[in-house]
Amino acid sequence: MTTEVHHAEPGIFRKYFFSTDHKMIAMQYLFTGMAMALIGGFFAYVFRMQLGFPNQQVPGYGIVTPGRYNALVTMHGSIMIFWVAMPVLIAAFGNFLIPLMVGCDDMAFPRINRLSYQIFLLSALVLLASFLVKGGPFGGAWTAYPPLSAVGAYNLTPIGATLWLLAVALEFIAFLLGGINFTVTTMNSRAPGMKMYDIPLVVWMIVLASIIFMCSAGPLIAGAVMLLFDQTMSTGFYDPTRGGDPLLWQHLFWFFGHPEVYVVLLPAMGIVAEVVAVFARKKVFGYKTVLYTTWAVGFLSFVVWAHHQFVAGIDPRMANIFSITTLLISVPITEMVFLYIATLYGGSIHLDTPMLWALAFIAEFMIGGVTGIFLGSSGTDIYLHDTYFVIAHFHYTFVPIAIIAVYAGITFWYPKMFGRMLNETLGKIHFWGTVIPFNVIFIPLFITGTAGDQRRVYSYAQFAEQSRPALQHLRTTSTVALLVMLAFQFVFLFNFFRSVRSGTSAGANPWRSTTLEWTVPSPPPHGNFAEMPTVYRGPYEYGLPGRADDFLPQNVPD
Amino acid sequence: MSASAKPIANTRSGTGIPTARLITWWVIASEIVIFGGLLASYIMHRIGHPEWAESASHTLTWAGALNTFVLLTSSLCAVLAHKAADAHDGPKAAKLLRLTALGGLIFLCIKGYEWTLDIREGFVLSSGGFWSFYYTLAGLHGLHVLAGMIIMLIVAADAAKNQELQRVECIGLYWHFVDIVWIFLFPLLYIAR
Amino acid sequence: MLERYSTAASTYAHWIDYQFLLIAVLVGFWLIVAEAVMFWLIFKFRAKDGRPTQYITGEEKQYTKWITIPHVLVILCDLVIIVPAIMVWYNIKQVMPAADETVRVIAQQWAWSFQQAGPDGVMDTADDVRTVGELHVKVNSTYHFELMSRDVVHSFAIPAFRLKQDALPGRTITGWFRPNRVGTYDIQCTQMCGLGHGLMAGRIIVETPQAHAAWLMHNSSPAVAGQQAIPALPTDASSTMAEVRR
Amino acid sequence: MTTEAHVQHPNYVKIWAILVALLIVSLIGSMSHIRAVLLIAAFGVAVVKAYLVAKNFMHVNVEKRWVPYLLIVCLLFIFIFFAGVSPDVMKHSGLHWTNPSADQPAQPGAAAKHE
Repeated sequence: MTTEVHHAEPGIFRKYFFSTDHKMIAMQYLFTGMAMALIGGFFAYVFRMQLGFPNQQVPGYGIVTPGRYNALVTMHGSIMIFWVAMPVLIAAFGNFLIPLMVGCDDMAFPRINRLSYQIFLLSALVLLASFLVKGGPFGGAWTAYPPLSAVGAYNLTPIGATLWLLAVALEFIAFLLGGINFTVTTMNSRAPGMKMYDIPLVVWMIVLASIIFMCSAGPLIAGAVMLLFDQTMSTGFYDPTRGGDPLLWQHLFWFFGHPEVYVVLLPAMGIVAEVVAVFARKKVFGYKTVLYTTWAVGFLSFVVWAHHQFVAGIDPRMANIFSITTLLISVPITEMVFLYIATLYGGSIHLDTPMLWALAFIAEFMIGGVTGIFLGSSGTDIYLHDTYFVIAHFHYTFVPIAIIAVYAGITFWYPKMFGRMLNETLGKIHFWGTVIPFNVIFIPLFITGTAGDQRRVYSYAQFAEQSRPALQHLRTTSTVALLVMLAFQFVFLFNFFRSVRSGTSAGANPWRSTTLEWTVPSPPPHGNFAEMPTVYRGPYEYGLPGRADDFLPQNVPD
Repeated sequence: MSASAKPIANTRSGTGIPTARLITWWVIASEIVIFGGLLASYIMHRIGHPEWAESASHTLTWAGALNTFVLLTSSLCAVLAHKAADAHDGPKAAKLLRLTALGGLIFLCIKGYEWTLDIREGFVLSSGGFWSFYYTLAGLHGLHVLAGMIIMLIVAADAAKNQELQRVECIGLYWHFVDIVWIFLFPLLYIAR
Repeated sequence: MLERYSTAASTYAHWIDYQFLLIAVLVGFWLIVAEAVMFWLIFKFRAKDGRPTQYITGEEKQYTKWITIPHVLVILCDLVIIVPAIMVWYNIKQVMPAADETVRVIAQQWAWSFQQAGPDGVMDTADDVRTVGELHVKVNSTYHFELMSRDVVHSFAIPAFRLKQDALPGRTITGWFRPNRVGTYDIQCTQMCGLGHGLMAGRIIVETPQAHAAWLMHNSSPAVAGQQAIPALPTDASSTMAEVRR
Repeated sequence: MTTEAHVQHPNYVKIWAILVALLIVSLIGSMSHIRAVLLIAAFGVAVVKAYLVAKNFMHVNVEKRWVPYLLIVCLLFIFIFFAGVSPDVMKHSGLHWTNPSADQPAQPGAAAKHE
């Protein structure tokens, strides 16, 4: 029997570093992700300071030279996507939630699960190592277009470029292993009685995200091998003078890069669905429709990639096709957001911190969504491509995804993770201190973008039109707002670590929720369930008419 | 390793497919896109560069053909091992798996010999587009053969003790996939002119 | 709308500005509606004692129509957006109006160099005018540009013209613009191209035909052309480079 | 948990023999100098061989329906990729762009400038 092997209490080292328990691995991913987020946030601070207050000593860093600036923006992008959004949204929440929510004791393949984290940790270390090598870290933007990324003579960071590529490749392998494990667990290891449409949305979305990642990352892994050979073995895969083609990498990259957006979006959408349902005490409006739209988004995300390349030298006729598919993908996404808003109708909404985050996600993500239309329609993209408008747009999608939804998830499942409640007051302070400055950071950037500020430029001194004082004021505003936002994150960290010890004890089901993870003690023991649950109904049975209690857990017989 | 350490999650089968085989299918699916991406890149370059046919004519077709034969035969051993495993005859399955691994070894030896000849003629990874793809594709495939052999020997060791017999089929599936990849690499790299 | 933030100095700048305005109006409307509905619902259905939540699965007709109808309208707006979007793209990137002049644009780390026909009006002759970081063009005449790159991917962008096109090594990409406003405007590189990406600035000077003719005359004499032979880096950039590398 | 024989095992040696025969066919075909014959011998035969291996050795025919569909969808994505990329990479000129360097003979020496 399973519990037998777990009884022997392992030593600290085995317990915290070589555990195969999905909850421990989830914590490892979560804390690694948070650590990387601090690094990525620090980089944002440094280069925003350079943009807000050009060519001055940045406290805690020093002068930002062009080379360092390029490295900072490159690393900020890579870290925030690959080492923060992915590990926290997919790996941390996936590992913690999937076995608990589908009602089994662990992942189907715990040792593969542990391996995936260890490879991920290695990838993070390889990336950080590139800060110590000669020439410094890679500075060719997170898209790493060759020949710049392929030829040391061009990027001047030959070792850093190779390390960056290795780190990304390792990270992909880690998430392939993890994602396949999630998929198999959800497909095969569900509690008896849990049918396809009884699976909570967040599990659905994490699994679909893993599958999308699996299908889109493959070609880029192949492309990474080719780029690695270009860098180290002087092959010519991307060298136009030797039968190669630099555009091939751009296609390989964006064929992965666009689905990647949905890889991180879907788990966030799932988290928000759970939180909204619980705090509106409402069934998610049109559970099945949400799923169908998700599948549609998943498939369409594979046919839009070249809208990142409208002016990149692709044949202009292709742009029309990709412009249409891009507008097409806005259809299911709109539907999904509408359904989330409709879920609020007829509920009784409790504005606890998790709910605030979830609602903020919807409100802010809509802005990110509609600004995407400007870039998806090829005509206007000619002007807006690679300007700060793009930056503002995708931060209005990625910050809600990787910051706001993650906070919704953490504040919501924190009681389950650590058995104690977070402090509500501090939580609300942190919420307003994050969401308001976030808008003040990026709304000015929409304007500088429409005014023609191009990306990845360390100083606009060279550009007469861009160095107008009016624009510089906007940049400074944005920088100051960033400082405020970063400052408020320490409120969260304080709240987080203080409550682990001194928070009020949570009990099994503090939010009076229906899904299976709330039927076990907090934090859940090894093997999760004392006896394995059976599922009798869907995940969102709130406000059932004619019942004393306003919620009916999945595992309670009628 | 012992079966008792398995979580309940591993023993359930919501889809009717055992977890081991299910994960194998997903691994194969993810491999399809990896090889697919590389092959697609190669094919579109190859069609765009008819002059690569000249380089292609230097490849040793007989070696490729021999390797195809070796892999097909090893695939036969793998599937016979699966049959034996279904009959709960662990030792026989193990013997056949070791034969399969031997096939992989022969494949790699032939490839090594072939590459030595190529390199002697001065065709290396960096001597032109075709050769870059030639070595990259065959190399990636060779790595899969190597990995398959190692896993296969581990599985065989268990199977000999009549343990984890379900793994025999899974490693077989993977091996057949590697075989299929080669079935396409052979005409693409050796025959097409 | 865009013109409030960035001057429009080419014929197709206005097409893009109108497209931008159209999208802004449509999506702006829907954004406001959606946000308003959401916040109204949050307020209307805030938790009150003694008010039970309604049990709605989201499959009932009378509720789903409130999703379906606006959603159909959104799709219509998508169509209203996509058609002109493609027309604008088509007219800028696919159609090529006949050229009055041709200019060759060569990108390299980290400078723009330009080659245009001298007074004889023929490219690749002794009197061609080669300039670095500065492109002189005639107002109200259609220019074709041949864009190429010496090393890495660059992007040739003139915000005032609403012009942007990546330069790929190995490829020659042709495009066009028709300046309709005298003045001096920025040329940017908008594709990360290495250490000096932030310094890869150029200027485009739109002049009256007379001024342009005079400029051509003055610069096409071989001596001057010799002086202006392309240096590895523009001086301002190279000096900064040196200080950066230190 | 063993895989209780979920398949009727066909005569594998026979299938193997067919595969080897097909291999020989493709080799003979490869001698031909008619391009069409060559390509059919090369790729037509390869497809048949792959089908035989998948059907008889991997038993996709008796596997759950969605498994072959999953594999086909993965292939479909690759075809989408090919369709989207080949207009730029496979062709060396298009609307308002040319790729002259791709048509020139490759310069092996070009590696030198990379060092």
